[in-house]
Amino acid sequence: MGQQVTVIAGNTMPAVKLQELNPEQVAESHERADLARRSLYYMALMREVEERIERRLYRQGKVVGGVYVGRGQEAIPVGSGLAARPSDMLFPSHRDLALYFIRGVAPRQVFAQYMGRAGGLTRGRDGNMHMGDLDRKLVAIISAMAASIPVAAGAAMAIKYQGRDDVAWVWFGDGATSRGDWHEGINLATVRKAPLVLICNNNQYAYSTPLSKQMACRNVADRAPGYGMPSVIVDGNDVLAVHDAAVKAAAHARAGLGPYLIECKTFRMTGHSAHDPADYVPKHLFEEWSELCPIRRMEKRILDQGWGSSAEIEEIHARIRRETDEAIEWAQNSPYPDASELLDGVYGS
Amino acid sequence: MGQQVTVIAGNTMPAVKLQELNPEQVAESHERADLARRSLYYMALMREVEERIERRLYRQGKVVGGVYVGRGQEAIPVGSGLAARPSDMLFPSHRDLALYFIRGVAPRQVFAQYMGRAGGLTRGRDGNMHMGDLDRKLVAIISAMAASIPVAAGAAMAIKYQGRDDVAWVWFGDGATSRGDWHEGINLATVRKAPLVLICNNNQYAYSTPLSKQMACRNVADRAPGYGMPSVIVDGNDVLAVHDAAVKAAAHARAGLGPYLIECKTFRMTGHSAHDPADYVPKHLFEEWSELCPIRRMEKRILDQGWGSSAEIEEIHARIRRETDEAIEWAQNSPYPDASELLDGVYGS
Amino acid sequence: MPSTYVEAIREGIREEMERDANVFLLGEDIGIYGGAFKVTAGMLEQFGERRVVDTPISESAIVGAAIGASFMGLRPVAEIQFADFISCGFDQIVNYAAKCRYRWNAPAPIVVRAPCGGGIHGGPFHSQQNEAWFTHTPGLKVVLPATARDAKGLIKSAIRDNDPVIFFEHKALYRRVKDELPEGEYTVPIGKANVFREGKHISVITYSAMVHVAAEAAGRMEKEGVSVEIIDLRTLTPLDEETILASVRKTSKAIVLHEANLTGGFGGEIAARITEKAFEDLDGPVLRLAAPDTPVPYCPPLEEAYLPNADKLVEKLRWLARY
Amino acid sequence: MPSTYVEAIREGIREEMERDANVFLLGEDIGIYGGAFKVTAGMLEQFGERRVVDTPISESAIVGAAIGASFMGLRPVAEIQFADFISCGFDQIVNYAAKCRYRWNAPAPIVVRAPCGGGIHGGPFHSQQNEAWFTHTPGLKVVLPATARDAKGLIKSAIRDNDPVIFFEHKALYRRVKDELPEGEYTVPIGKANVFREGKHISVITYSAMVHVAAEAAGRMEKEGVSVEIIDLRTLTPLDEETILASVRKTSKAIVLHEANLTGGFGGEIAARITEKAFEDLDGPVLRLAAPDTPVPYCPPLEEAYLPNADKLVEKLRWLARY
Ligand SMILES: Cc1ncc(C[n+]2csc(CCOP(=O)(O)OP(=O)(O)O)c2C)c(N)n1
Ligand SMILES: Cc1ncc(C[n+]2csc(CCOP(=O)(O)OP(=O)(O)O)c2C)c(N)n1
Ligand SMILES: [Mg+2]
Ligand SMILES: [Mg+2]
Repeated sequence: MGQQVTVIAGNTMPAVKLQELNPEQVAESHERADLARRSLYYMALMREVEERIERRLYRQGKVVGGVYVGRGQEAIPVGSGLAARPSDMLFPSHRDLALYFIRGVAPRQVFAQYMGRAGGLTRGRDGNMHMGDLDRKLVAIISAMAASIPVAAGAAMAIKYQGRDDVAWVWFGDGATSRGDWHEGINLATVRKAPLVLICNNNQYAYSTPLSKQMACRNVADRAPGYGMPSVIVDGNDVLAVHDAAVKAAAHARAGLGPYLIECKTFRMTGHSAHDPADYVPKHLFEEWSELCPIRRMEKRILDQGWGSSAEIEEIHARIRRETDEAIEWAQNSPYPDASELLDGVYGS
Repeated sequence: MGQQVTVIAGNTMPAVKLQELNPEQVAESHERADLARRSLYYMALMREVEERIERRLYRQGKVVGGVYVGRGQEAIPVGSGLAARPSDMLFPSHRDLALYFIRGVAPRQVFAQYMGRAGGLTRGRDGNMHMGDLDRKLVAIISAMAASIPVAAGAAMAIKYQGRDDVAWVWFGDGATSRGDWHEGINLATVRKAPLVLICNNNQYAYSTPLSKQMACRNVADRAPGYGMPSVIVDGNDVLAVHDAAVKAAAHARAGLGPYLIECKTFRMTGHSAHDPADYVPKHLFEEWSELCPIRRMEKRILDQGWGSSAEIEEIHARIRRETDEAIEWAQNSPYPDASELLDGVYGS
Repeated sequence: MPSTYVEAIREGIREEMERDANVFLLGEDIGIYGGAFKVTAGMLEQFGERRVVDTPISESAIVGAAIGASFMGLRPVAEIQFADFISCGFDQIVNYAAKCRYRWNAPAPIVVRAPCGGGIHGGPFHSQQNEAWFTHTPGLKVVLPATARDAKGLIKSAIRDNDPVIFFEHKALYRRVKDELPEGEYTVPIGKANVFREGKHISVITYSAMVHVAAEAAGRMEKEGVSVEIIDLRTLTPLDEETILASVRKTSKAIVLHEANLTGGFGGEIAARITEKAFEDLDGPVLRLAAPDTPVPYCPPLEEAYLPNADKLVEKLRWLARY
Repeated sequence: MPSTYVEAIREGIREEMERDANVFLLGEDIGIYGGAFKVTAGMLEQFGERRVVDTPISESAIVGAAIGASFMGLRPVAEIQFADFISCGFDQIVNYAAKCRYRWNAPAPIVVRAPCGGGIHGGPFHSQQNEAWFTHTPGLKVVLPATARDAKGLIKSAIRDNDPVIFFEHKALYRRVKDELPEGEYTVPIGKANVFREGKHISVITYSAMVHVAAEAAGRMEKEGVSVEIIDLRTLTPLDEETILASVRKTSKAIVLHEANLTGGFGGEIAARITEKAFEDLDGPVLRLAAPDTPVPYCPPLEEAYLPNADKLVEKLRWLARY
């Protein structure tokens, strides 16, 4: 029945010992090396862009509203995003910035978005991670947690309706799992056997609320059998582990077998948003998890496996810094939209 | 952890072979005999009252609105209702009429309710099973399926707040499990370890929708582990089996161990409501399940076990017919509420 | 042969499904059962399970899935079994569907059909007329046909519309009103009111089932020498202010009539607009007739007392005529 | 020392919790974090986990559980983290809480607190002013304090009230407005408007943050010789019609002002009532000033263009003064 919960990398809750993947999953192919370097690039780009937003632009008062970053969680959008096809439909959540870069959104558009400029993806109408682009098959979240899940279920149903073998991917946090929409959307998708891949970033907090106050089960994946769907628990700070799980999940969905849940164990290495000092998080958790930084782990692995040199890695970071500098420059020069646009586009006709 | 799904009476979906309970559960005590006779009385009373409503009053045009009955499912409210304490809070669903009788509501109030009379529990303001009485700790449903579950969760939280060892009981159908409220309410109750007993009447249809279009898991109970709560699957047409499961569930909740789910496998021996001929249900299912009529099974058991004689059983039915005749008479003489009451009681002050 | 309101809607949906392979239906019990009110009867047989999707009891997922499918180029028509349950899918409608075009230029061309209204002894949860929640939400179009002819023409327009349309079908009209439908293809535009009856002395601005109440009252007033004009709004948002104001400028007196309860109902919006924009033309206060501010009661004497009807309207018309 | 609006609410809640052991709080992040806006800061420390309950992200369950607890004799005060998410618990509010007293005489004395309003660059989902959905629902009381003094007095009344109260706290006021609070115990009654400023020529009827916009505009108009009276409604349902009508009868001109978008907003209700009941007293049309019919935009120039402000009000006041 495929309803078993497969645990790839141990149970990481609340604090974890992570193990490396098994050897065949890290076969040293050229493809693998390439994937590794691309993963590193996107993770580091996400980190850098978010650092600039949260620790510079926000503190300089240049960001219009709130800031939510995915520090420490970059492996999740990157590993899964690189497993998606361009024709797949993506429904990111608010800590999945890398998905936008993978889909070709430029960092400058993101900076402009945060600063409310006309050059942002929502042209100043909405803020921060509330951005989408239908041409790139990137769907903007609304604030209400888990609201994307029924919508993604509908996209997956449409894919099936159209007889294509694409997949709809939806990302969400541990807290989002408590919402009615989470349940309704997954239930509908599983009943319809729609090609939906569900990716939970279980970062063990929802704002100030720890998992123990969010759910009475041990793992989000424990819910999968209740929907007759398979699931996997994966080390969310290991980008290749996430990637491999995502490839498997997508293959399942594309084969017409219905939804598949991936639970990525990770940790939010920041406050809920830029204004939150996260005093409620025991310090040792930050320390333990900082050892598991997905970027540093990937770098080490690249070196260990001979997938790249220190110089190549340094060049990746240097390139990102250049790109980011330019992007901020561009975004700061992007004008605000004109007030005369206020009334446009509420309706199409 | 108590998260195992215990199956008491086999998997009854879609069509089942039911086995008798094990011998110790049917120990021939006086108590047991008494329970059996009371169960028969309430099941037969529910059957009779609903027969009158659906097959006579409704067809005579005397019922104001729709009619939903629990024909064939009487063992569920009766078995569980007799396991509840008077100080427990009950949240019946729309096929659980017997709970009202167990709590002392008179059949005449129910007839008056269906006929929209002042003598009904809602004084003509709401119809059919939308009735409650706080003094009797009976809470009225609203129409939206599963809306009672968060409310019952809150009642259970209040019981805990008040330091009492009562239980809140909530009943619902298989279709209701698809609603967001079902999920949110159960999740909250389990996180709070609130004394809540959840009773699903899995009658395998929701209006015209069969289970296969409602959920992708095999049993409603398969969802319990996802909430870290124990569950049991029980032959819903065996009133003593339901009762025993309910006693166990309530003990769990009263002991401070949190919610407990009972899935009662049963079948809706009628259309969704009185106007629905249920053409969409394969005929053979009605035939198979009519063999499992909970009332006839209880009668046979009473005779087999020597818990009562045919004459005693006949007297139960005769008494019910008398009570029912009188009740209808009374209800028909109950006036409609006066139109001048229309505006009363929207607010308390 | 005249078609009933329910037949007209069914015909409209069927024609659109035949015309456009992207149109599909989803909702509870709409397949083999044909829907609680049989609006979709026969659709499963004609279009198959792929295009007629029975869903679990999940209003939020129904609306959400419709939105998601619309992003993929489909044209979903979702049925909410009773308008009363639309509150279970509320967030998806008012926050997701209504705002995605404005926020990031992502149209959500969905239709949410919802059987609404009282007069069928449905009680508090099967009788609601709750359009006012949606008329306050920019980005939604809110349509409530009163006649079979309009019902067909408007459901077709709704399906073709590029914005989310909340389509309220009045349950009491399904089998009570009939029209000879035009031969062949026709649509009725969203956003255009209809002068249902011309008159000279008082304008009654209304919509949905109350159009017929207004017609009855107008007939009675005619005998008293008072000529009543009836504006059937058909669409509440976007509102056809022009037709309303033109009528009121002509008659100089207006009553707004709706079945929903008074306070916070859409009648306030209409009355306010008339007063603001036709103040100089008014020869009397703009009156409103609506249900009182209570839930919809169940039993006949209470429900009758609750619902606006011709008697109550005649009373207001007389008062205003004398003003 | 003056108290801010947020302190005043906190004080009010604290006093009620000290007074009545049945009062408890539930919501997301209200415990150790003290709530997204720190309204409940210190409550966990003072009252413990039993009475300050952090919930999962489940607005429907938060409201539902509050109702259930209220049936048991408790007095739940639920926090919805932003009013924008109240739509996720909509059915429990409008169908369960609002109707249970009427239907079967089961009061649901809950308070649902919701931080609302714009002006904080929150964008479409952290700025909504969505009271109008609830004012249309009989059985709910809808309260929106504008001052610290009222905020404290009204939250206390809300907690003591025997009906469900939706209590909208304006986020932009939390730390911007202050009052010297009365010594000792006091409450402010639900259902009573306040003449915030007396005036002779034009009545501005408003509530929540817009009261302060009105005050600014009134100050400016004074210099132009126009005396503006400001009615702060404080409660929308039940509405204090008397105070509104008394003011309009005195001034003979009225503007209704609210932050929510215009169409279907509560302003229509007020304008309609004035026109119907004080028609003869009016020397000009009742105007409305409200946000335009769009979602609340994010960036400063758009949000400024969106929100009603003193400039826009002054313009309308001048026009009406000249009328
Ligand atoms: C329905 C709803 N309620 C409340 C909020 C406020 N809120 C924003 S993010 C958040 C926590 C989300 O936690 P989780 O889903 O675990 O995602 P994370 O931020 O940890 O990635 C909350 C409560 C919201 N956005 N939506
Ligand atoms: C939210 C909601 N949507 C739709 C309905 C209409 N409806 C009433 S009963 C019902 C089927 C319920 O099925 P189930 O929960 O299995 O209970 P059963 O009637 O089988 O006992 C439906 C769809 C409803 N009452 N509430
Ligand atoms: Mg989280
Ligand atoms: Mg069922």
